[in-house]
Amino acid sequence: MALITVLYFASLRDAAGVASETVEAGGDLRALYEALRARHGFALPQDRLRVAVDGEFARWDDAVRSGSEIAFIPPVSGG
Amino acid sequence: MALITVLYFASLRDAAGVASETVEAGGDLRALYEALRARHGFALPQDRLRVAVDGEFARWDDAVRSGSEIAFIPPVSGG
Amino acid sequence: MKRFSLSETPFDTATLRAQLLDDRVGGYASFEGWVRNHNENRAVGGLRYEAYVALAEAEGQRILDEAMDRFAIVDAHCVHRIGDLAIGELAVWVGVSAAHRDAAFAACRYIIDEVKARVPIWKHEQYADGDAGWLHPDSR
Amino acid sequence: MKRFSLSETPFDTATLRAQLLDDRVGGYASFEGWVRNHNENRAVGGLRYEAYVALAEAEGQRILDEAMDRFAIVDAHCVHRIGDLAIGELAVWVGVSAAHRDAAFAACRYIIDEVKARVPIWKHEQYADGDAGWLHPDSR
Repeated sequence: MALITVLYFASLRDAAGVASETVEAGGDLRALYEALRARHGFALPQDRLRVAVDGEFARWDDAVRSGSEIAFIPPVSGG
Repeated sequence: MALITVLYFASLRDAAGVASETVEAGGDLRALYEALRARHGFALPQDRLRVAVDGEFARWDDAVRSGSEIAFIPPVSGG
Repeated sequence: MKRFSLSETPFDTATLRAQLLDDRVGGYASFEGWVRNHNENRAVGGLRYEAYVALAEAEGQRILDEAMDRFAIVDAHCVHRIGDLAIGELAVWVGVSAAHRDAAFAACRYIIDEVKARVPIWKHEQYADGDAGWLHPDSR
Repeated sequence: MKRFSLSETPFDTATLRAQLLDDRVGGYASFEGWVRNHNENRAVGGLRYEAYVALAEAEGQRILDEAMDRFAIVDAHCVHRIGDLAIGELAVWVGVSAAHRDAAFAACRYIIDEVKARVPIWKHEQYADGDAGWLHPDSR
């Protein structure tokens, strides 16, 4: 298991109740999101999100790396 | 024959040497331009110009009307 | 409402822009044409715009009216300089406000294209080599 | 060169525009997005933009770099507001300078479209009826 930091934005942060949290996780980023979605009740399915690791976009089947900072990116609405 | 005022712009004015002149003319606007082109040596053929009468675009086969102000419009280059 | 103007002096686009905005506006597109230091590989030292003023104002207004009819826009305005301009001066400005950006972009493009094609304004360029001349491009 | 910025305070587009101009510029296209008083028929009282700052700055810069590569433009810049905005405030500005207008328009449109689609910024709208919510539109 890896110790990671997860960042939440917009509706994900509202649902999680925190802007970030430290969690123990294994597997890939897709499995991580599904676990956190079950815990926090996120409405958004994984296929509507993007995921970033340490400030760069990543792939959902990337493995979770210990010490990394992971952000789930809901559909954006700037402009 | 009708007494009219002709306005010249851009290269037509340079060739005519005047910004406007009063001329006696008959027939239509196409014939008027051809006569003035012969007199002043305008380089531009009639089919590259537009023509306006009293501040509104007109048709080349409109008859010359006495007292009107006629302008020959070379290809424009604003912007 | 007067939406097309000729100006013999430099004009302030910020003031003009402010007049186009209200609470309904979500998108604002603008275009500015500036005097370049070259044209088709010739060095340009400055230029002069001459207009057939009465017809230019009427035709410019017609183009702006057409844009208001054809596109879902809130407001639009175009100003064209006439007289002597130096390199780097603003020659023409178009501003369009709309609820959404599609209409703002489309109307802005329509206005500048039509103004360049239809409004009786002529450009006289002075070249760095001492030559000068009127631009009479092939009509579309 | 930094061409994409986030701003927590209102910013001055005239200064930003001036930085894009030089003697080679013949055309300048810009787009501004403003806070409307309605969205899909709901009355909006104000809004807040939140960003994942590090990634938004990186992705915004990437979009501006792409525009510099793909279009024959001289320079380009985009600034996006974050934080609380009132009705009528400027939310995003794009400015593009080029020798010719085709490239200026195309690059300006490209930048605003890509920024809206890709940069991690989220809009939180407060409605006049007291409701509020994050906008998470369907991804393209």
